[in-house]
Amino acid sequence: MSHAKNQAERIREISGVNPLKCMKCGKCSATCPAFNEMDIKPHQFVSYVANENIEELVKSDSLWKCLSCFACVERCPRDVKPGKIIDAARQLVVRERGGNYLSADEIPELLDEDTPQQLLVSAYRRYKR
Amino acid sequence: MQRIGVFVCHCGSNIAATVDVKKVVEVIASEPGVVHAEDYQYMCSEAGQEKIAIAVREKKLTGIVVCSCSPRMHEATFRKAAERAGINPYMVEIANIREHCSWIHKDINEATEKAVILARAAVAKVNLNTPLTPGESRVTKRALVIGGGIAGIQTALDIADAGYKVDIVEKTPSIGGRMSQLDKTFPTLDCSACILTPKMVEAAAHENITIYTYSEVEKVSGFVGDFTVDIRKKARFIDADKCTGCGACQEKCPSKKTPSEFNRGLGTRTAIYTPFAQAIPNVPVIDTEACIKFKTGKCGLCQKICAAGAVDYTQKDEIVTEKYGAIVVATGFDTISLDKYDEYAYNQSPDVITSLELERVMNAAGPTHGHLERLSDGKAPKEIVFIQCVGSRCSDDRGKPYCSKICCMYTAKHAMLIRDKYPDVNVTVFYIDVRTPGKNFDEFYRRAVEQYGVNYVKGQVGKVIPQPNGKLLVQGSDLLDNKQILKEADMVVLATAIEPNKDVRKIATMLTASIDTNNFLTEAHAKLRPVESPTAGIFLSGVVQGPKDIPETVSQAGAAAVKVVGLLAKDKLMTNPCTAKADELLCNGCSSCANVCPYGAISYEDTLVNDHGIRETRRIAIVNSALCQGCGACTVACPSGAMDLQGFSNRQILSEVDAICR
Amino acid sequence: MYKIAKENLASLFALINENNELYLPVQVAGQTNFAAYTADANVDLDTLKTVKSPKDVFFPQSETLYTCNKEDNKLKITPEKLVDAPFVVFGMKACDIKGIEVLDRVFLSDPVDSFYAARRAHGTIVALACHEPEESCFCKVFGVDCTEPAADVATWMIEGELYWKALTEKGEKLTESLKSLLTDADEAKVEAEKSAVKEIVEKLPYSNLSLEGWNGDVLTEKFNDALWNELYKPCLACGTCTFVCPTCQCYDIKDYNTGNGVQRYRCWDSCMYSDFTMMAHGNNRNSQMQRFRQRFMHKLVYFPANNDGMYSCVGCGRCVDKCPASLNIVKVIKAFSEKGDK
Amino acid sequence: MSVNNEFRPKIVAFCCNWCSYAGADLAGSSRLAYPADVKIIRVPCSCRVNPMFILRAFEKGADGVIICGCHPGDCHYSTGNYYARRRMTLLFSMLDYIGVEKGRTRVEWVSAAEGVKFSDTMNDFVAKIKGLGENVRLGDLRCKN
Amino acid sequence: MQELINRAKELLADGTVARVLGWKIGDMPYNPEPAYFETVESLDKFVYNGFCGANLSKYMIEASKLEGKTLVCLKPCDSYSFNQLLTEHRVDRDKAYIIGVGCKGKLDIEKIKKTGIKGITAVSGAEMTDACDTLEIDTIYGKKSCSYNDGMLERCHVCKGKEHKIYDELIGESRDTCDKERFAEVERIEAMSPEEKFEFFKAELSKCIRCNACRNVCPACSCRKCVFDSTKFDSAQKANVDSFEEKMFHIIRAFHVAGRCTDCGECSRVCPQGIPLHLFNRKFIKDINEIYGEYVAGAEAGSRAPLVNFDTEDAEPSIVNER
Repeated sequence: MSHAKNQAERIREISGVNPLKCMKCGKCSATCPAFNEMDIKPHQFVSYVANENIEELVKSDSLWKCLSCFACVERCPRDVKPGKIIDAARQLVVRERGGNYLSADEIPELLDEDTPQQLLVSAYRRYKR
Repeated sequence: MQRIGVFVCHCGSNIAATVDVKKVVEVIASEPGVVHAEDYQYMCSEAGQEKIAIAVREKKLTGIVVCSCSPRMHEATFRKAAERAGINPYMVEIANIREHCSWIHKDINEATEKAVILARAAVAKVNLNTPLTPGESRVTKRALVIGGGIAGIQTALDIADAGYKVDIVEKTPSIGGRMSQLDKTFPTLDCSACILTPKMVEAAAHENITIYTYSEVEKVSGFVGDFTVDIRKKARFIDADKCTGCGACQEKCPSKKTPSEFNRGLGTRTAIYTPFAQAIPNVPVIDTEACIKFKTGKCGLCQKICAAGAVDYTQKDEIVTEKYGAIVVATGFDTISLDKYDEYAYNQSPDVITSLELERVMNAAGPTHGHLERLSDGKAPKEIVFIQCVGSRCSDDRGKPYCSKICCMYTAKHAMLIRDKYPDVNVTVFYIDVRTPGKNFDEFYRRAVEQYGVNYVKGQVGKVIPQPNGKLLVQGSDLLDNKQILKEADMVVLATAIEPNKDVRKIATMLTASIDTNNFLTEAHAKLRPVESPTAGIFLSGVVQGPKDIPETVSQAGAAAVKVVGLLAKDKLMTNPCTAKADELLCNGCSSCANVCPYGAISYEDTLVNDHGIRETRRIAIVNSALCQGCGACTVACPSGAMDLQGFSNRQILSEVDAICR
Repeated sequence: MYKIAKENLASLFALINENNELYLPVQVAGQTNFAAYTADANVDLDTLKTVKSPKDVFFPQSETLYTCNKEDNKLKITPEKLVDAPFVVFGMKACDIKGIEVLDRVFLSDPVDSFYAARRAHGTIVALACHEPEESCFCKVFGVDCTEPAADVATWMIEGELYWKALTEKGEKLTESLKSLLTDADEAKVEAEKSAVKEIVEKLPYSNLSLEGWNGDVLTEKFNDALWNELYKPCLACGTCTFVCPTCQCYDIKDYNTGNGVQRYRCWDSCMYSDFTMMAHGNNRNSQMQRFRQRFMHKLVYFPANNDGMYSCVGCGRCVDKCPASLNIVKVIKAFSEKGDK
Repeated sequence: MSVNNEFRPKIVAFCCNWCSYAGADLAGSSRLAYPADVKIIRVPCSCRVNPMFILRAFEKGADGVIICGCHPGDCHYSTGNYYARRRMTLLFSMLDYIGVEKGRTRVEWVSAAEGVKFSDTMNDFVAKIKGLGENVRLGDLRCKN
Repeated sequence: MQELINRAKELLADGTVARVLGWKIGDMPYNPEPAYFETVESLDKFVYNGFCGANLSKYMIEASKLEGKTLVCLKPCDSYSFNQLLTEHRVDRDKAYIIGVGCKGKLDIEKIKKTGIKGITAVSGAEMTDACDTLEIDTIYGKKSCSYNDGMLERCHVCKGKEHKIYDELIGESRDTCDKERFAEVERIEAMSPEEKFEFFKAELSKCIRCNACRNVCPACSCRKCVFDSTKFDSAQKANVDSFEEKMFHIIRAFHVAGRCTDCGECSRVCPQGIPLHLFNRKFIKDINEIYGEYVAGAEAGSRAPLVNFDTEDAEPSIVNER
């Protein structure tokens, strides 16, 4: 298995998403609050994984622009969950770099009752770079 | 023990070249039960069939085995020959020694040996055959159509024109259905009412058609050719025979605040009402939940005003019981609920409407008298956004997994009509794919773009945000430009997915018709029997079978009518005698068989049985041989072996197995 | 009297097997039943009761009677060959041997069952006295002495040695052929063993069961007793009691189509089965109560009526151990005597 | 059955009347050969095949049993082959569990148009059964002589 | 137990039920039998202890035909069987008054005897009231003991749980006895070579005497007349002969109850030859769970058994070769 294929498979595995279910409606990009900040747009995440173009994807700034608000996950009519894909791509990068970016003792001060847990988990990988 | 005659066919050289026919005759002649064996050039010929007749006469045969070509070819021929010779046609079995033997084997010894074994298996089976007689059931020459929309009306008209009585049962106070709510129809843009109303009138006036409006099917029993149906005629509180349809009652009715079902809740109606002006019958009904008389006991204005004295507050629901030979389900569709689609702000802004609501807005008889205006403030919109595929093609639980099929075309229609009538209004359509298969359909869509300048944007809308200034901010994708678009619109129209009418599952259960996970009724065969339900005598017309537009609905309605007429034209139905049958002494009444029966042919009755001296009442499976098609699924589901299939019985098949393996 | 050390039994069995087919208790998949001896058989002399009684050595669960084949256009009938070679059954208990006595009454009286008779004629029984009788045993009630089995040869297993005593001519003959492995022994140890075991027998809970009121003369009275209506109720109508019983002798005759012909065979049947003695007109016992009653009436009333008072129960207790519903002949006997007491 | 020491298996094929039996007919009229060891029993639908029939075939000496029906979704009776599919899956699994060699039983969906598939399937099945040899684990000894 | 008896007496006395279906004290310490009690006095012989393994739900088929209600004592696992019978219209819910009785694991006398304990005259520690630690056993060969858990039926080691799936009222506490992996034994066999599998089942099934105890005790085998007794199917069998019929019988029996078997373990409990018959049924349960999704027969009355159901996306039979 080629490296790209392997990585695409990893993303599919981590995210639990089948990119082939995408019908290319673009609702994810339509719904994304961080759209303008992104170089690769949410609907493209899916096709990057489908086309196994992971190298480009992980270089993308979008990885760190995504707010993990999961609006795209909520609204995707095909259950493709682009937000999960980007999250998986982040993990891929993090795993390769070998560490989290937020240390455990920093968490309490960040905690807020309304903070979705998912955001915190994502934050582990995004901040303190 | 049977007296069996075996007839081995040469089929010219087709069989004889590879199978030693004489040897087969010689070997098979000594099989138990075989009293006659001979060979002949062409068994299917006149002369060959005569040989069977002679042998039956002279050897007093009770069973026949023909070793020849496939039974799919000549089984019917030899059965008829047997019947002419005076023995039951089902005492014939075919050993297929051509397609399954001589044509595929080259070695004559091998082929001969196999032919003998196949013949033996057939002999073993015939030994256990029993004479079978196709059952006969009478056909009530009357059809029932459930649903009075265009599908039901067309089916009823076609059946009635063929000379058969047909009843339409419609749940609402008038026939007409969804089509009566539409303004214009694609791709010709003619007025819906103009083409539908004459059909409604024709149906009402047809001597062979009886229309039960404001009525529902309550109970169905029986089977193909002989259904008995209870129809509940809900009390209208109006004596239809006296009512002249003058409308005075509706004018005077003081209860005017009920949302109008016909106008999709966009306008109001009175408590005593006909849904729309051209309603058929033109007899109002009283909505007891809105009527002041019914709620408080006071009022009674309509009764006072009615010159014909037609208003009768004491009217009760009535049950009509009628017999039918065939039932057509034409219950149509509704749009799905948008409660789960918060992102489109449908429940937040009156200016976000469904396409079906837009039909009412555009219609001269609608809430805005045909003026395109915002429902919030009555202002003329300048910017309209259409969103396609709302709830269609969704694999989540908010929408439907299928394509609703009609939306692309009606959205093009709406866009075109608006641009035609209000050239200063900008129309944007967000689409995923534009699907326009159909005669003149793609041309129609292209006209919307090329001639009328409708702005089609490839991409879905993510969110509609009502603004403080009353505008709607539409946030969507333009996938071709790879941009996120923010557009301020005055109105947003949602091409909402359609789904089968809510009542259809209840009706399907009554009819024992199979239904799929999306609540569409299942066809007997997806390709070859698209207008029939697997349950005999039940037919499908219109969207109840799957999403379709008007021309398709009308074609299918006609097809269903032809199937019904084909059935009603028969005086009696010959039923396949190879049906399942339960041995009442072995049956446990456990329902396993009924669970696997695709035709709902199995029911249970408490039956008094005499089991070797023990008399008791037991729950016993009863197979309705008119419904059973003889698949045999039940025979394997039955653990006790009580259920068996005539013509392919357990013992018969086991005897074939034994003969082949010995 | 002779003896042989336990560890030499393997050689003894091998030697017997040289000239005779040998049947003895063999353990397969955790259960011990009588089976033909093979060199690698897991012989088990420690289990007191085999699951099935050894009656199937003489009266197999299933045996072919004759075979019909088609030859040309004629039917050829080949009767099954009778047993004509000597065989030995090793390890039968006193109750099992009493069971054979019951079967003899049935199969050897006129008309003689030739299949059974041939097996009886060619079989030599080497009995093994009981060492540790169990709570379900009640052979004493039927006059069986489990310490002194009445067979061709009687044996006792005492402290790792098998004591061997021929009792009949057949037994002597077999003993003669085994002399090379046997050594002389005196009877003192055997006598001690007998009286020790007899003491245990006295302590068994069923040993003093009374059969009073059960004989061939009480047919109508017992038959019509309402108690049966209660007793049968837990009965599952399975054939466990019948098939483990050393005296049940009913069989069914069936045909098997082999493809080339028909084998007519007989196999054990159970009066507990709903199709037992099913005839063209139906069944003469069509309720489970009747079937249940039949079994016990037969053992305790009908059989003694026709066989000089001999019961067709030997008190082996297999049904007591094995009935899935915990019913058994003892409970039936007790229920009737309790009723009598009231 | 063995001629010249060559093992000739006994194979029973249950074919549904509407698809597979017609597929076999097509194989015949297209002269697509497969071994004479295969004998076809016509049943209305694959759902008519009782596990008892399959065991009976093995009892009486069959070496392989194959069930052919319409492709899922194409059943003449709409749903018959779906039930057959479950029944056969479980039965085959049980046979495997008690130590019957994998491959002595098979289900194949053959349409009326698939004469080639029918013939290919039978050729392959016979070859596989020949590879497995005689069925000794499921037969009744009384039928062996 | 006294609470149960008192309640039964009450219901019998006030006419709520016409009879009580429970267990009657045996003549050995370990052989209580299923029994009907029709009078308050007769209930003095009622017993409920560790040896009351019998699943009474099947008796309700006959009891449903009687006048009036029958009070039936069901253990948690028995309640699944009752539900299944209800689904199949074999018992009448209105004719049953179900007391869900607590269960602390049921004892297997054969297993206790296999530990070498002979000549049992008394057993203490099998009552439902105590902690179920140790069985103190008096024998004619002296005092013996055996831990409760070592004496338990196989099925109790893989207990489905303490919950009654259907009842009118509950009496008595239950204990969690599950300490083994339910499918471990099936998996062990699945991992064998075909030869080993064949030898294993050959040895086990060669013991079968065709007594039909497994079938007759089985609440799923509720056929009025079994195919193997019926001449209609040409499948009647009586004896275990020549290496095939026992396989045919046990495979078909397991197949007929597949998807309907609640794994109540009665077949294995009653087999006089100690054949682990549950291994057939459990194999089907495992396959069904793995291939068609978890299904618990009898967990809910009216549910549709997997073999009278399907999914268009079901696995193909060839999956067997891939596993």
